[in-house]
Amino acid sequence: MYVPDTQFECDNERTALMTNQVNAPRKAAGRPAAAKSAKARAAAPTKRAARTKAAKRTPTEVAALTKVYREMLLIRRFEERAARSYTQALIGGYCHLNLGEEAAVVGLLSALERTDYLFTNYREHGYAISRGIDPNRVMAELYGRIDGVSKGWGGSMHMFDITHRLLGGYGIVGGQIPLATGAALAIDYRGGSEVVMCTMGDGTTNIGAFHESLNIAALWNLPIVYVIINNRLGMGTTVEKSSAEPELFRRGAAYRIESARVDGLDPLAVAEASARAVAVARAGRPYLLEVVSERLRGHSVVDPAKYRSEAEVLQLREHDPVVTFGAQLVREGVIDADAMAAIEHEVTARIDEAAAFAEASPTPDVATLFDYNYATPVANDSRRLPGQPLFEPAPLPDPGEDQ
Amino acid sequence: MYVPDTQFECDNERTALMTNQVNAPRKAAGRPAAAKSAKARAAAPTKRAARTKAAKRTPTEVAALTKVYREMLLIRRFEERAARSYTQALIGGYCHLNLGEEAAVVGLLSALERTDYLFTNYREHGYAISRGIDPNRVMAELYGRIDGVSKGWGGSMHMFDITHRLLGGYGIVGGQIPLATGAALAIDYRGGSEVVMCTMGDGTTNIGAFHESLNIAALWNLPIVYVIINNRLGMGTTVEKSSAEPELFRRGAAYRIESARVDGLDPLAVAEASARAVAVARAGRPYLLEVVSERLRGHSVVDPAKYRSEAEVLQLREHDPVVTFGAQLVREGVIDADAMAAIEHEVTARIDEAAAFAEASPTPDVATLFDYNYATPVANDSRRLPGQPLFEPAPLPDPGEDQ
Amino acid sequence: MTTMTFRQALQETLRAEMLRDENVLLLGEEIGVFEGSYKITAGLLAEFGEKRVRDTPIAEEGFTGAAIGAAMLGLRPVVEIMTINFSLLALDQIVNHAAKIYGMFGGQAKVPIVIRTPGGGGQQLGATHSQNIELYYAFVPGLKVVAPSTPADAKSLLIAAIRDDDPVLFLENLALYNTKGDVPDDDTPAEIGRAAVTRTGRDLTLIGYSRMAHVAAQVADQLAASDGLDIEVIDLRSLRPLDRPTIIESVKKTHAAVVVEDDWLTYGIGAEVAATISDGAFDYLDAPVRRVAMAEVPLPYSKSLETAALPSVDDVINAVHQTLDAVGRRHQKVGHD
Amino acid sequence: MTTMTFRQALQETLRAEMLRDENVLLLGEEIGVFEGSYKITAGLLAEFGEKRVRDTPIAEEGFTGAAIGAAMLGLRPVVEIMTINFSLLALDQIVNHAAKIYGMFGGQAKVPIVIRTPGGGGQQLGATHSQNIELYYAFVPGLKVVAPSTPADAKSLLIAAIRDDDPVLFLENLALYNTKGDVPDDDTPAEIGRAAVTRTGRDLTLIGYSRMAHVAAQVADQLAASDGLDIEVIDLRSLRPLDRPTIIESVKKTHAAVVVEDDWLTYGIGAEVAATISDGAFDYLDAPVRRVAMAEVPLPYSKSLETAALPSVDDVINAVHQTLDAVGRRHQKVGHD
Ligand SMILES: Cc1ncc(C[n+]2csc(CCOP(=O)(O)OP(=O)(O)O)c2C)c(N)n1
Ligand SMILES: Cc1ncc(C[n+]2csc(CCOP(=O)(O)OP(=O)(O)O)c2C)c(N)n1
Ligand SMILES: [Mg+2]
Ligand SMILES: [Mg+2]
Repeated sequence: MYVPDTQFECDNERTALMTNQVNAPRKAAGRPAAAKSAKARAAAPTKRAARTKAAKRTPTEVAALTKVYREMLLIRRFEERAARSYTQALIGGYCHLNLGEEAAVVGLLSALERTDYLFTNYREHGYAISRGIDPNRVMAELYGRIDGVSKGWGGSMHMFDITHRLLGGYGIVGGQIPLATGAALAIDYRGGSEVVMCTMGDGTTNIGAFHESLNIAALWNLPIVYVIINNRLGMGTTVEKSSAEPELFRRGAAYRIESARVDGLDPLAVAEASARAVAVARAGRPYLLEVVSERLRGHSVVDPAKYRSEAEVLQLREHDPVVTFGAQLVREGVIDADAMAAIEHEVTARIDEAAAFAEASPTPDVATLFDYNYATPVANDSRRLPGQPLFEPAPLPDPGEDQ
Repeated sequence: MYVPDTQFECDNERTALMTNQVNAPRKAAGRPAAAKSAKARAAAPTKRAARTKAAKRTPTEVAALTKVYREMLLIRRFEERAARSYTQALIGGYCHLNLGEEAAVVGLLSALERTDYLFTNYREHGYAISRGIDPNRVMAELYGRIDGVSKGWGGSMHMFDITHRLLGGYGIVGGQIPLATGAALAIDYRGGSEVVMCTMGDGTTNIGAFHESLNIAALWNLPIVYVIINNRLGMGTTVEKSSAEPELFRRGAAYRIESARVDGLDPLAVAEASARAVAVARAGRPYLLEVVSERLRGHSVVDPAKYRSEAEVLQLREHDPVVTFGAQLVREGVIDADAMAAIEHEVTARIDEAAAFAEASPTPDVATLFDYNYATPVANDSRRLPGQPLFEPAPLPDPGEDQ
Repeated sequence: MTTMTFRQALQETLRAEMLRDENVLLLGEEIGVFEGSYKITAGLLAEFGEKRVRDTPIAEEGFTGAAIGAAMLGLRPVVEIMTINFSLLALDQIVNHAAKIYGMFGGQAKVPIVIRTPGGGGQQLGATHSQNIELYYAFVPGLKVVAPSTPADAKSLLIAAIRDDDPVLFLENLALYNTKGDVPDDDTPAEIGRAAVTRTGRDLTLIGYSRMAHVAAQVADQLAASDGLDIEVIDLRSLRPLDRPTIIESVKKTHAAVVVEDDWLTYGIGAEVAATISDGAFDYLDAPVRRVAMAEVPLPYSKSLETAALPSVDDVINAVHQTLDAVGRRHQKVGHD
Repeated sequence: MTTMTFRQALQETLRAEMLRDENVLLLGEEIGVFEGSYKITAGLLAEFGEKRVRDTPIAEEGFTGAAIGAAMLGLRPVVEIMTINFSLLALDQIVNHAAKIYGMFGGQAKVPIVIRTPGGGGQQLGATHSQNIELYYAFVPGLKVVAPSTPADAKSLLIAAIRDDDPVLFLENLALYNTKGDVPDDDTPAEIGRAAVTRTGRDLTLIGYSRMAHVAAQVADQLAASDGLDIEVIDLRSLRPLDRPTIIESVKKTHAAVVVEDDWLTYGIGAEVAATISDGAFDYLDAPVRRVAMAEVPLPYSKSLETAALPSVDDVINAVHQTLDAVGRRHQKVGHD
């Protein structure tokens, strides 16, 4: 999402994120002693207080807020449609959804310029859409069609769009982190002013690539924002069971990287935290931002998430960022019920169009199988289908000849 | 080294090591703001003040202190001899020495019981000796002979002795860390009271295995002491150039692992810090101990270390732990000049014996090449020398037969 | 004998071995609370508790290495690496450590670890999740690599692997988990290092392993029905050691061979099999050994491309026909028979 | 032409390419202040500064991955991985990422990275430091793998690799750095994917690469002198793509082949070469293709064992003799000639 110059109005509560300043003594109060056993959210900033005074919004503000909501809803409906198409076997492979992370996605990307770069993990449909890529092409990728962002080669986990500077979409946990770090190195090498944003899940902070990359970025002062989407689960494993320091943003300290944690259910809080992180990166220092978020469904479409307690599942409803933010906008008088309905209608139509587009898009031709073997053509490249022999059967040699 | 029950007398200064208590607010004063650019040693505890009052030592104390010195000297002379044998081509491969780390080695191992386990990197001759392995067998390993600790299969980088519970000697940077963590898991699994000590260099803290392992050990409360021998160099790279948090012990915080830094030139300070670390591990929690040390020569025997400034090299003389500790003992009246000479003489003889033993030990017979293919014999195992064909040439079949 | 799925055979064998030997423990991502990404470990956390069924952080190198270290102290860890693609992250621990420790230290410490991991392809998982890279393990002295294709072999080879004192890479396959077969009730271990002749025949030897052993069997059945061909099928079962004698004996009888693999052709597992045959049965072979393998591309997500890139039953049938044609032409020319 | 060592050829080529194209930068452990573990990058930090010659932390996965990411944005990083043994730690980034990015994303981003790394064996470095695992790269579509054996090829292939838009694994060898040869003064890149016939002959084709290309050449010379044999020698130079036509053409002429490799025999590089020959030159081959390779053990430190485990000139000579004997016996029997 590219937010216009307008700044969101800023409530004080929203800025109450937890930060970890580098070289500043850590406030003991900032870290609840019981955090290791308690839910990670316990350490999250308090929710914004309900807006009481009915301050008048400018039309620009209204437009910006509406845009945020619309974009969140677009991701929501897109993902729901993807889930449906998946169960209809129109989509194959694994399919990981951003349901529950809409505020995080939209808030994060609001701080990026068009020229900045984005690397994500395999849970990236929402990022692709929020980055401005046509939902038709995102859906077509899920359907494995030639109009897909990755031309049908990548699928759900591997979306890429060079013009929108979404540099993937990576299926290997943590694989994107060194790559993103390298992109930041390239920017720094050329003296560019772009930044890189690299998102990952909470479970991903325990893999070696995280450690190696953050250390390198800090040593070399690279312009990169590492974002942890802490949805408190890696598949079925809680953050407390996978990270010995479950307040993940604190891990920045091991590299003297400035870091903060923000409530990922509030798109405006995320937008602000993201803007701050991006500013640090643009000034040439890495930043680690933890966004405490929700995963409303299973790990992927096929996961019934039986390991979640009923109480937990019930609680999820309260933590639905789309519903919460929509209700807030209505309550605060930013959008009225009619406008909400209109957005709903428009978004649903947009998603229907995307699905129709995807279904109409041709499947890749087998003749194109070897089109991307190499960027620089090379002698003796293998372009053989499984049925083809290595050597075409030749006429037998004359036994007398040359033996 | 197995120190008898006697405790060393404890100067106050010696306990002034820098610690990082878990869940305790970090003292801002403990961390110099300029540390990133300054030499890492700047953050090390001050040296012990010279002992002024001539307190009378008990004979047991004198014996213990003498044993420490003797052991440090034994390592020193062993390594010097190894260097000489290497230049005489009696030793092959790479040869990394503990010169400058004698106090660290002896101090660290003093806290271990015979039943505890030790994992190290490739710079482990001194550890093998201090662990109580016959120097003859350590030297024989360097010479690649059958009486070597690893029967000539491992060489300088891969020493192993199951009876002394030295579980290697590993040449891949960081490779020992997950293994040691697993050994601690096995102890915990069986409810044993042993602990594991795992040493590594400063440069090694930047590799993924360090991160993954410490996280696992902390999550599972494993009885392990991770030791960083911070000699301020990984080959030619300074700790400041390789670690974004050059106060390496602080990295424990990313896993809520208790940690400390100690002056590695003082064997008694190290012994005490090691005892404390081992106690924590024995109580079932991992510990991270950083020992600030010196590397008196090049990275390995063949490295002239041209990248070191003259001033730096000059300064090294003051940081020679063997000389310093020996002088201290003389100054404090623990050992007199005659006794020093006697120790020198005895140690030199011991090393001469080791070299003679190694040279006399037979080289492994080629017939033993396949002796360690598998622990459980298996059908169709390959036991073929490079010159042997896969199939012995068979008589040609009769063309008429079965065709 | 009981009929069960490949998944059940694995699950029940893990359970039985855990009951038999308390040194057996399981480690891996999502094997406990989640019951395994592919549900192989379903119910085991509930039965054995967290001590013996350990959910690990996402840290393939860390937890695989930890399992190796635990094995050095006498435990018998069975590690699940969720798919073989992720095992690249643990390769240093497996190849530079597990495979070396016994020999490099002069036989002082054994490493009785089993690493279970499925390969795949054909599930539309895209290039990073569809590789068959068992070659990386089969190549390494010090490791043993087994690749069962039936529930019965899954059981007997898993028993053998767990009781073996060496590191064993136990190759599974996503597409086999739901396949069914008869499984003996007793717990006799299979012999690692032995291939199985799963169908005898005289016309040609068809060689596969894991999922491709099924493709081979299917082709043999189909060609018997359609063309009256009598094809011998070998299921390699063990990739390291490779059972050369069984392969050679078969080809000495049939004089022709086709190898089916779903890894990439060049330098794939089939290269060794073909080289072995061409060497050991040189004078018996009437046509070149044909390999049917995956097209040499990162496997695309799109179904049409993915299908085209993977070896199919039809591809193998064609290869068999072409090989027998070549035999025929050669016999005509040389005038044998 | 200038005579120089392999090391010099590499150093001068790196320097020249850095001067030519400012997108070329070097990354690796100890390549700057230390001037390279094997001194390949000597002087380059002093000349080009820290921006272009980057000492990295010990983090093979991190810095290799970073180089790949930088390449995606158009830089042309040349990474040094100190020895190929440590490259296992970066394998996920190379195989699951560098090799996939171009294809998996439908050709949207190129990855013009070069990974230089030496193999070895014979330096008494022990099992963890003596592996020849180029197979791990040669097997992977999306990568290119070159393995020069002479200073001239080192230069022309390094130029080609740096200017190529795909990820190239550039295999060096510890034992070759001090070898000397004539190097052309111009900067013509070699063609990746082409083997070289470095000696023509009619009696047998001897095939090697990297260090083993030298062993092959030495054997050919020696056998010419001692037995008057006329051996053709092929230096593969490129392991991926593999130049099958050149190999086949040669064997069609010589009717016999021996492959020399210093990786392990089973599933090694030679397996593909042997399988290729046995297939493509089936009707021309008068004896099985013989492979001379490393014994299948973790390479021991001790000199006596290490020497025994590595292929020697004498091993190759014996293999050639035995192969020609087999040809002779077969000719006698079948009555050709
Ligand atoms: C290296 C690797 N190991 C394991 C997996 C399988 N896997 C896919 S997603 C996932 C969980 C990741 O959790 P988290 O980082 O919290 O991200 P989330 O899915 O919650 O967005 C795992 C284990 C993988 N893809 N790559
Ligand atoms: C994975 C890996 N990368 C690189 C190397 C080469 N190497 C050997 S020692 C070393 C430096 C290690 O430095 P440090 O951890 O500080 O230990 P020290 O040598 O100072 O004791 C390097 C880079 C290796 N052996 N393994
Ligand atoms: Mg998560
Ligand atoms: Mg060091």
